[in-house]
Amino acid sequence: MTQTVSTETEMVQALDAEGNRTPCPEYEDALSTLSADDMRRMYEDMVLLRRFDTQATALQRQGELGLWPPSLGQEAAQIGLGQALRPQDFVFASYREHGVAFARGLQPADLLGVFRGTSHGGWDPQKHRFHTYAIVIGTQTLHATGYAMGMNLQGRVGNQNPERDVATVTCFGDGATSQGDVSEALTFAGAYNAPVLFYCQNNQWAISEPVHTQTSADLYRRGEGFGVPGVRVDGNDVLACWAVAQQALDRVRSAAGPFFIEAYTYRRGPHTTADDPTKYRSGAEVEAWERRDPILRMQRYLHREGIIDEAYETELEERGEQFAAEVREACKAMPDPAPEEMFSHAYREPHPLVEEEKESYLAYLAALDEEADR
Amino acid sequence: MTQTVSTETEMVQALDAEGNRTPCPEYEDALSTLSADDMRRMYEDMVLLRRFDTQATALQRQGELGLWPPSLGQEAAQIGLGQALRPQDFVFASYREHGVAFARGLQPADLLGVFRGTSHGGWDPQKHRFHTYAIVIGTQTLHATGYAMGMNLQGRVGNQNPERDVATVTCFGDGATSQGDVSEALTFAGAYNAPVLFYCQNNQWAISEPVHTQTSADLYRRGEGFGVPGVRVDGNDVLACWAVAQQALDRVRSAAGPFFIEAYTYRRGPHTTADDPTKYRSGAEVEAWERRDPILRMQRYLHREGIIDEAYETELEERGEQFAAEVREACKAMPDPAPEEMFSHAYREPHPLVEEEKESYLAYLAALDEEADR
Amino acid sequence: MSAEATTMTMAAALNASLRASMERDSQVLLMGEDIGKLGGVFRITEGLQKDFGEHRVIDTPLAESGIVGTAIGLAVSGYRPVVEIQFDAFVYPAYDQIVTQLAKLHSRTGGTQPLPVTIRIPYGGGIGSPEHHSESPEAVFGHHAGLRLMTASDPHSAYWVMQEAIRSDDPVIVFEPKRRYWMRGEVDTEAAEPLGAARILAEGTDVTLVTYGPLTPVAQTVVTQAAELGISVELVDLLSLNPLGLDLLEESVKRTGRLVIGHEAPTFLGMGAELSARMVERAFYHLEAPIARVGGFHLPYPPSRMEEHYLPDLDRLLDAVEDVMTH
Amino acid sequence: MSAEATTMTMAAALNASLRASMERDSQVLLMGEDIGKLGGVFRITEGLQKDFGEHRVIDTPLAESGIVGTAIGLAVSGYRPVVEIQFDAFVYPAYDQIVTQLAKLHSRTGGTQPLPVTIRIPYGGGIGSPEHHSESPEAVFGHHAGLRLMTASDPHSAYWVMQEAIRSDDPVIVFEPKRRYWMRGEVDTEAAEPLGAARILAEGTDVTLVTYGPLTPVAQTVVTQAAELGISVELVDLLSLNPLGLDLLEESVKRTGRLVIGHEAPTFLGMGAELSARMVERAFYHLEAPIARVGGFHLPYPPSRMEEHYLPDLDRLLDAVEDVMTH
Ligand SMILES: Cc1ncc(C[n+]2csc(CCOP(=O)(O)OP(=O)(O)O)c2C)c(N)n1
Ligand SMILES: Cc1ncc(C[n+]2csc(CCOP(=O)(O)OP(=O)(O)O)c2C)c(N)n1
Ligand SMILES: [Mg+2]
Ligand SMILES: [Mg+2]
Repeated sequence: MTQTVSTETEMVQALDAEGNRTPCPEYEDALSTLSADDMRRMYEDMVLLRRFDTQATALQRQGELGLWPPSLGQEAAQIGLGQALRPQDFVFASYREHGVAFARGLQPADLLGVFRGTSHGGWDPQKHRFHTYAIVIGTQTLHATGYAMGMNLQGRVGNQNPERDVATVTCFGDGATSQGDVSEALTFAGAYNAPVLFYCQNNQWAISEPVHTQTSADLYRRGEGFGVPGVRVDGNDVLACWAVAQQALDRVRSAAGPFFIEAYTYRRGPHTTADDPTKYRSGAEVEAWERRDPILRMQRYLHREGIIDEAYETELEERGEQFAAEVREACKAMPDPAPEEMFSHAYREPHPLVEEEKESYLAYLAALDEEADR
Repeated sequence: MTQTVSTETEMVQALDAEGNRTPCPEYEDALSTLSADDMRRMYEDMVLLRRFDTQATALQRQGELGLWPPSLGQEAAQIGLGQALRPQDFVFASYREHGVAFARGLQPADLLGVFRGTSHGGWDPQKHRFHTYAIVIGTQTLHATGYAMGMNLQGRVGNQNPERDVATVTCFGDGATSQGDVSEALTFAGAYNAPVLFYCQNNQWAISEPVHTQTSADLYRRGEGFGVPGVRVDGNDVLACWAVAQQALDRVRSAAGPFFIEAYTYRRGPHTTADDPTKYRSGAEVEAWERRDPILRMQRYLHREGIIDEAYETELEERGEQFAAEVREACKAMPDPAPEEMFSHAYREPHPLVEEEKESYLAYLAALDEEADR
Repeated sequence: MSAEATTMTMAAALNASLRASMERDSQVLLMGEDIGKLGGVFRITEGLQKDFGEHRVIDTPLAESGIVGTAIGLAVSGYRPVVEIQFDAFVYPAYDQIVTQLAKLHSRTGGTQPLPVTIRIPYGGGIGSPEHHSESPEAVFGHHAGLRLMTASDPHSAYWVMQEAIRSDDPVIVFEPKRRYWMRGEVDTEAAEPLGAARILAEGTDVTLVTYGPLTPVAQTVVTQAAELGISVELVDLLSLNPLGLDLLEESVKRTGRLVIGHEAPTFLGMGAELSARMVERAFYHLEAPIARVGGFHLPYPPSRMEEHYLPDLDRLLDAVEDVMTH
Repeated sequence: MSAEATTMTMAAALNASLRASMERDSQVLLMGEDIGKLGGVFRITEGLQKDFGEHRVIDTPLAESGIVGTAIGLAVSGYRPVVEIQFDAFVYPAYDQIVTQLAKLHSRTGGTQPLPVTIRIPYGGGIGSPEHHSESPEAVFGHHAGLRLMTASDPHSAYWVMQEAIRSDDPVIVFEPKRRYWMRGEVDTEAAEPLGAARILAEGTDVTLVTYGPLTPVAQTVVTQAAELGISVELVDLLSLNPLGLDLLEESVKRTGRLVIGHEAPTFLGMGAELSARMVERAFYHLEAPIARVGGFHLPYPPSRMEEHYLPDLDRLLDAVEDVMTH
C-alpha cells in the first residue's frame, strides 16, 4: 500500500492533526496577522464548502446532475488559497476547485450548471477574475502563465502596491503535472519571470492512479529545473495553506518571479460520482486520511482558542442547512437551455454556416412541432 | 551579450582549452582504460566528421543539397558519445547528429539523402540501432523512452552483462528542452525507471534564440524534478564527453534508472545553410568558442603525449580529402527517386485509395509522355 | 453464426477481443490511463491486469503525447501496443505524435520499420457527459495518410474490428462508439468471414443510407420506419473509415440512385463530405437527387442538456431520407 | 487601385500589414520562435522588434502548445496576440490548445470572453524543404468550430487578410502560402472595399475552377492555357476557408455547370470534399458533369525531389478542366 501520510515532517505545517498549533518558522509573522475573525471565516468557509459538496453529490445521485467531482478532504487547500487571494488576482483552475471558486464570488449555480449539463461554464472570467473550469488536464496552466506575462507587460506587478499588483494563480492536480502543457507553463513562467503561482493540490490520486504512477520525485521540486522554486505545505492545514499561499502571492506580486506550491492533501471521495474508488484503494488508507480531516483539525484549534463555541457551531450548522436548501433549489430551478442557445457563441462575429444551420434546425423543430400538433 | 563561456568551472572536464589534461575526479578510472588507439580514433573521427560537414555544406552551396545543418563545433560531444556506445545500444536522435550517426555505421549517403530531398530517412533503424533523424523537435525523446521501457520489460538491462544489457539514448538540443514532449519523456522515464540516457547538446542556440530564451535554469538539472539526475560536461572536450557518457551508459545498462547529460558546447556554423547567424550573434562570441575548438584541444593533447605526429596528421588529412571526394561522389550519384516510390510505404498493407491514386497518376504520366513524344 | 456465438455487450466483446489478442500474441500489451486496477473508466480492460500482470496492462502517467510516443518506442522494440485514450477529445495532446510520427515512421524508414500500434478511442456523444467527452474526431485523423481508422456498430463487429486492428502491421485507430458499450448482441468469436470495410445491413431499392459507429443502430430503425412510409432503404454500415469501403457503397448508390450520409461528427469537413465527393466522382450519372448529409452542427459539442438537439437522430435521418425521395 | 498602391512581395505586404496593425493598436503583439532579431525564418517580422521593442515582438521558447496557450492568457489579459508558427507541420504540438481551448473558450464563457488571437502559419510545398515543412493542414482545423481560417493568393490579398484577421474578435488562423512569399504584386494599403470570402479572378462560362492560396497563381495560368484550347474558365479564389464563400461559388457553378476544385492538401478529407458536397447540395440540378478534385495524394508529403509529382500543377489542373468538359 502507498504510504501517503508519511512525509508530514517535510511539509510546512501550523496545526498538527490534533489541532495543536505547531511552530511554523518562516510563516509566524504572517500567521500573527490573522485575527480570530479571519480564522473563523476560514473554518466557516470550509464547513460550508463541505456542505455544498455533500449536497451536490446528493443532487447527482438524484439525477439532477450528470456528474459531480467532490472536493471532500481538500477544503483546507482550497479555502487557504482562496482567502489569501486579493480582489485583483486572477485564477485559472480545473474542475474540482469549488472552494477557490466560492472565494472568487462564484455562485453555486455557476458550478452546478457545468455538471448538470446546462453550460460548459458560462460565467464571465473577468467579472470574478476566475476563469472557467478547465477539463482538459493542464491546459489552464498555460493560460495563467500567459495572463501573468500580460501583467508583467502592463506593469501590474512589482509596484510595492498590494492593492494593485496582480498575482495570477493556476490550480491543478498531481496527475496534471505529467502533462506537457504544465511543463511548458513552467518553462514560459521561468523564462519570462512571469508572476504566476503554480498551486498543485497533490490529493494522491489521479482517478485510479496513485501519485507514484506519475513520478518518483517530489512534486514541489518539479519547478526547480525550470527556474520555479517551490515548497510543500500540509494541504489539510488551513492555516499553513493560507500562510504559504499568502507569502507566495506576495512574492509573485512583487515581481520576484513564479513560484510552485504543492499542497499535500487527499481526495477522500471518488474521483467523480461515476468513479468506484474501492476498485483501487484501501479503506484503511481513506481512514488514515479521515483522521487528518482539515475541518476537524481547525475546529479543535478554534475551540481550544475559544474562538468558536457550541452555540456558534449550532448556528453554523443551521446556516449550512439553509445554504444546502438554496443549492438544491438553485439547481432544480436551472432550466434546460433552449436549442437556439447552442448556436449563440461559437463565434463572436456572424458566421454564415452557423446561421444557416441554426435557421434550418429551428425551422425543422417548428415543423416537427406542427406535425405533433396535428 | 550572453556570457556562454563562463560556466566552465561547473562542468566535468578532462582537457582544458589548451589541451592540458586536468584532474577529472569521478572519471579517472574510466579515463585510465583508454588506450592511445582509442584516443587517436576519437581524434580521427572528429577530424573526419568535420571534413564531412564542410563537404556537405559545400554541396549545399553547389545546389546538390536543399539544406544542411552543420555539426561544426559539436564534434567532441557527438564523437565522445558515439564511441561510448556499445553495439547493442539504440539511439534516437535529431537532425544534427552526424557524428553519432557515423558511429552507428550510417553512410554519408544516408544522411545526405535527407537533405538532398531523395528520402526522409530511409535506413533501417534496427540494422544500425539508430533511428531516423527526427525533425519535429523533441518527439524522439519519447520514442527512446518507450524503447527503453521495452528493454526493461524484456529483461535487457541489469544483467551485469555489458555485452547484452542495452542502453537507449536520445539526443536533442537546448531548444528542445522546452517542448512538452521532452518533459513527458522525463516523466515516463522517471516513473518507469526506464534505462534511457537523455543526451542534450546545449550548443547555446536554437536557431536565433540563445538558451536563456528557453530557460533561466541550468539544463543539466532539468531532469531532477522528474527523478532523472544529471550532470554537465564540457561538450568541447572529447575525453570528458566520452567518460561521462560511458559511465552514464553503464549506469543505465545496470538498471539504475534514467540519466541526463548536458554537453555544454557551441554551434559554430549557421543553424542550417539557410540561416544567417550574423543577424543575431556577435563575431566575438563565435571567436571565443573557436578558441575552445574540440579538435584543436585534442590535437594538442595527443601531440604532447606523442600519440600523433606530423606524419600522421598528413596522412589523416589525405584520408579526409579522400573521404570528402567519396562524399561528393556519393551525393551526386544519388538519383531522383521515381514517382512510383512515393506511393510505396505510406502503408505496409494494401490500401485501395493509395493504389487507385498510384495507378491513375502513373497512367497520367504515361499519357503526358506520349503527348510529348508526338 | 457458429456454435461459438454468445450474447454479450459491446464492452464485453471488446474485453474478450483484447483478451484473445493477448493470449494469442505475447507481444500485445495495453497502455493507458486507469486501465489497470480500475479496468478503464468504461471497464473495457476489466480483469486484464489481474490476469496478464502489470507488465502487459500498464497504467501510464497522465500524458497522451507521452503515451503514444512511448507506444511508438515500444513498437520499435518489438511490441504491439494497444493504447487507450480515455475520451475522444483527450486525444488532441497526442495529435502531433500520431500524425507526424506514428503515421509517418513506416514511410520515413523506407518501409523497414512496422508500427503495429492500435489506439482505442471511445468516441461520440449521447451519454450526458461534460465538455470534451462526446466528440467524434475521426475526420481530422483521416486526412493524414499512414493511419487506418476503424469503428464498429455492434458487439460482433467490435470484437472483429479489434482483432483486425491489433493484427495489422499498420497503425490503426479504433473509434469505439461509447454510447453503444452497453448494447447487447450475438458475438461469434470463431467467425471465419472477415467483415470487410463496409457491409450492407439492410437491402433496399429506393435510397442508400450510409452510417457508422454509434449512429448505425439508429439507422436500423430508420430502415423500419421508412418502410412503413413505403420507402425502401438500403443501409450501408462502414467498419473502416480509412480506407473507405467505396466499392460497395458505389454499387449500392448505383442501384438506388439516392444517398443519405449520417454521422455524429460535424458535417463541415466531416467524413460525409468525402463520401459525397467520392460518390459524385464515381456515380454522378446514377444520382437522381442531391446527396444529403446529416451530421453535427458547426458548433462546439454542446452541454449535455442540449445534445439531443445536436446529435443526428431518428427524426433527422428519416427527414433526410424522405427529403431525397421527394426530389 | 488607389494612389497608395505600390509593388511589393507578399512577404513585404505581410510585414507592412503587421506593422500597420501594431501602429494602429497598441494591444497587438507578436509572438513566436525566432521572430525577433532574426525577423522569422521567412523574415515576415523583419525589423519589427527593432521598431516596437522586445515587449511587443516576443521571441518565445521552442514550444508551440506553450506559445498558443500563453497567447490565450495574453488575450484574456487584454492583448491581441499574433502568433507565428514556424512551419505548417509544427503547429501540431499546439493542436490541443487550438481546438479545445482557443476555438472553444468564447463559447465556454457564454460569449463573455473574446479571444482575438491570430495564428500565422506558412503553409504548402514547392520550396524544396525537408519533411514537415511543406504541409497544408487547413482541413484539420476547419472541422472544429470556433476558428476562422483565411489565406491569400497575392500580396494585396495577403495585406488585407492579415488586417481582417487581426481586427477580428474571433480567433483566426491565417495560412500564408510560403512559396508565394517572394511573389510581387500591387498592394493598395488604402483600399476601401473588403475583399470578401471569395472572389472571381477571371470570368468564364464553361467551367468554374476554384483554388486558394499557393495554387491560385497556377490556376491563373490554367485560365490562359484553357482559353487557347477554347475553354472559358471562371476562376474563383477563396480568401476565407472558414467560413467558405459558398454563395459566390454557387452562383458561378450555376452559371458554368461544371466545377474543378484544386488545392495542395491531400484530396482525401480535404477542403475540396466539403466544397464538392456543398455544391452538390446547392447546385445539383445545374451540374453537367461530375465535380473534379485535384489535390495532394493520400501520402505523407514526399521528399522534395518528388514533390513536383505530389503537388497539383498546371498540367494536372488543365487535365481536370479538359476532363470535365468532355463529360
Ligand atoms: C488531457 C486529459 N486526459 C485525460 C483526462 C481524463 N481525466 C479527467 S480527471 C483525470 C485525473 C486528474 O488527476 P489530477 O490532475 O490529480 O486531478 P484530481 O482529479 O485529482 O483533482 C483524468 C485522467 C482529461 N480530463 N484530460
Ligand atoms: C516542433 C518544432 N517546432 C519548430 C521547429 C523548427 N526548428 C527546427 S530546429 C529549431 C531549433 C532547435 O534548437 P535546438 O533544440 O537547440 O537544436 P539545435 O538546432 O541547436 O541542434 C527549430 C525551432 C521544429 N523543427 N519542430
Ligand atoms: Mg489528484
Ligand atoms: Mg541548440
